[in-house]
Amino acid sequence: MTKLVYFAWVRERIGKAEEELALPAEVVTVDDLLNHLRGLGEEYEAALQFPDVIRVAIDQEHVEHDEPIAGAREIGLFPPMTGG
Amino acid sequence: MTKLVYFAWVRERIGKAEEELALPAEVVTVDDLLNHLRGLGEEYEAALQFPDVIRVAIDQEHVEHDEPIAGAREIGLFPPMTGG
Amino acid sequence: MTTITPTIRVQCEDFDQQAEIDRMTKGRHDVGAVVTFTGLCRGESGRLEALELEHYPGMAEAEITRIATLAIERFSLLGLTAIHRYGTIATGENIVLVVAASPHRQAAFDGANFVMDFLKTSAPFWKKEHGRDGKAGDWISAKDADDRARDKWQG
Amino acid sequence: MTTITPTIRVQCEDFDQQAEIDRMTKGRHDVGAVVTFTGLCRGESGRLEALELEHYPGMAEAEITRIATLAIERFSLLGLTAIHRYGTIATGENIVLVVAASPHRQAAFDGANFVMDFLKTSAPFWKKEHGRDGKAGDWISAKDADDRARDKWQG
Repeated sequence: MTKLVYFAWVRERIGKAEEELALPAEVVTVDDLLNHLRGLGEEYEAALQFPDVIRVAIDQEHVEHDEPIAGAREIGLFPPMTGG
Repeated sequence: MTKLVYFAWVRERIGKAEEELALPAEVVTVDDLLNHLRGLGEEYEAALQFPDVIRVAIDQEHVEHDEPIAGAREIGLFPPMTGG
Repeated sequence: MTTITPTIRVQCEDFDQQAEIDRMTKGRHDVGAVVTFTGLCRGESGRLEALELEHYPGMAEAEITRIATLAIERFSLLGLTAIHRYGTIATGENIVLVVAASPHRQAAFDGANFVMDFLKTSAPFWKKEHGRDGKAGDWISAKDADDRARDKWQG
Repeated sequence: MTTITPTIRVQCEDFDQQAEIDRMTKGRHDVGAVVTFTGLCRGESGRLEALELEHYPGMAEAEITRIATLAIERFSLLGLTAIHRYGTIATGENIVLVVAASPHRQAAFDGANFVMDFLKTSAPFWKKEHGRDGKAGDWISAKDADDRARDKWQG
């Protein structure tokens, strides 16, 4: 099981702040994960329809979309940051 | 009579903070004034021996050494500033 | 190798700039310059009532610490404090504080400026507008200008 | 045309950064960024006891006001405060404060930085060192680096 956490409008559109998912073996990279999630229902499709804008952190560190997710304990998905 | 005011090591070397002087008619510019003062005694010579480094203000505004001094109420002579 | 540890806080409550400056400078004689940056919630000409600030707990602290440590090393700072608030912040209230101390002025300016530019683009915080009309508005979009401000520190 | 008047003080007593920030921001909702610069008296590795700061009364205020007004116009600032102390200032104590407020962060950084660069080279203040050995030392020499820092704002 992998813990997924969502923030801002990604969280609002998916309708939950976090969940634990069993990911199939063919989900190797962040890109694979985003594609897999979009197949889980229209709320995921609404949140992730433009995957290029989604920012991703593995175990609380920023990663690119071609990063492998093997071994990740927690994966965060969120929009570009607007703090400061 | 023209009021002259001195600061920092210019003041220390001349030995006074200010004085009123009657300036001869041939003292037209700041350069003329510095040359004139250097003739007034060795303390003035010690203060003004390198006239290029002396900064000058007429009526509390910075001026260049070729500025005419006619009409000046107060002329300040001092080293380069080191505030801040 | 730096031995300066940044002070990082992510908190709901407001901060006190004076207390943070004093904490960085009291009892020492090597600090010649302290620069503070305070970011506040603007009212956008009366349109906004507040901003709601969401953050990624844990990662927010870690990411600001990473940025602050880069700044300390790059500008040889003597101290660096960064505090970012979350929750509902009314217009006119403080959002973020950065304090940088150095022997000389340009490093203190650059250190605080660098931290703000990176914090804007990589610290996991998101702002949602709350209007004067009582409605929750949109999430604020990231600005290209913020990416460009960050990129000026490259190379 | 600017309608913002800078707050300028040349004084013996210390200042309070928080009070100056609050004075500039309280009750208004258009300020998004406040940058403060505080210059302190460094001990120069234990060699110094204090600095004696001499100034040209009247001209000091006038010159800082001129610089501050340039900064307000150039960077469209919402507020600018500059306070410069004179007299004997022990190591670790404050010498100068600049506070700049703006809607956006870069203008606040640039405004405070600009004022400091010009204040260093054109405000009529002079520093004399007082050593730990009890002797009055030399007047500090002006630095070429300060002229170069000022010249970066040209053009």
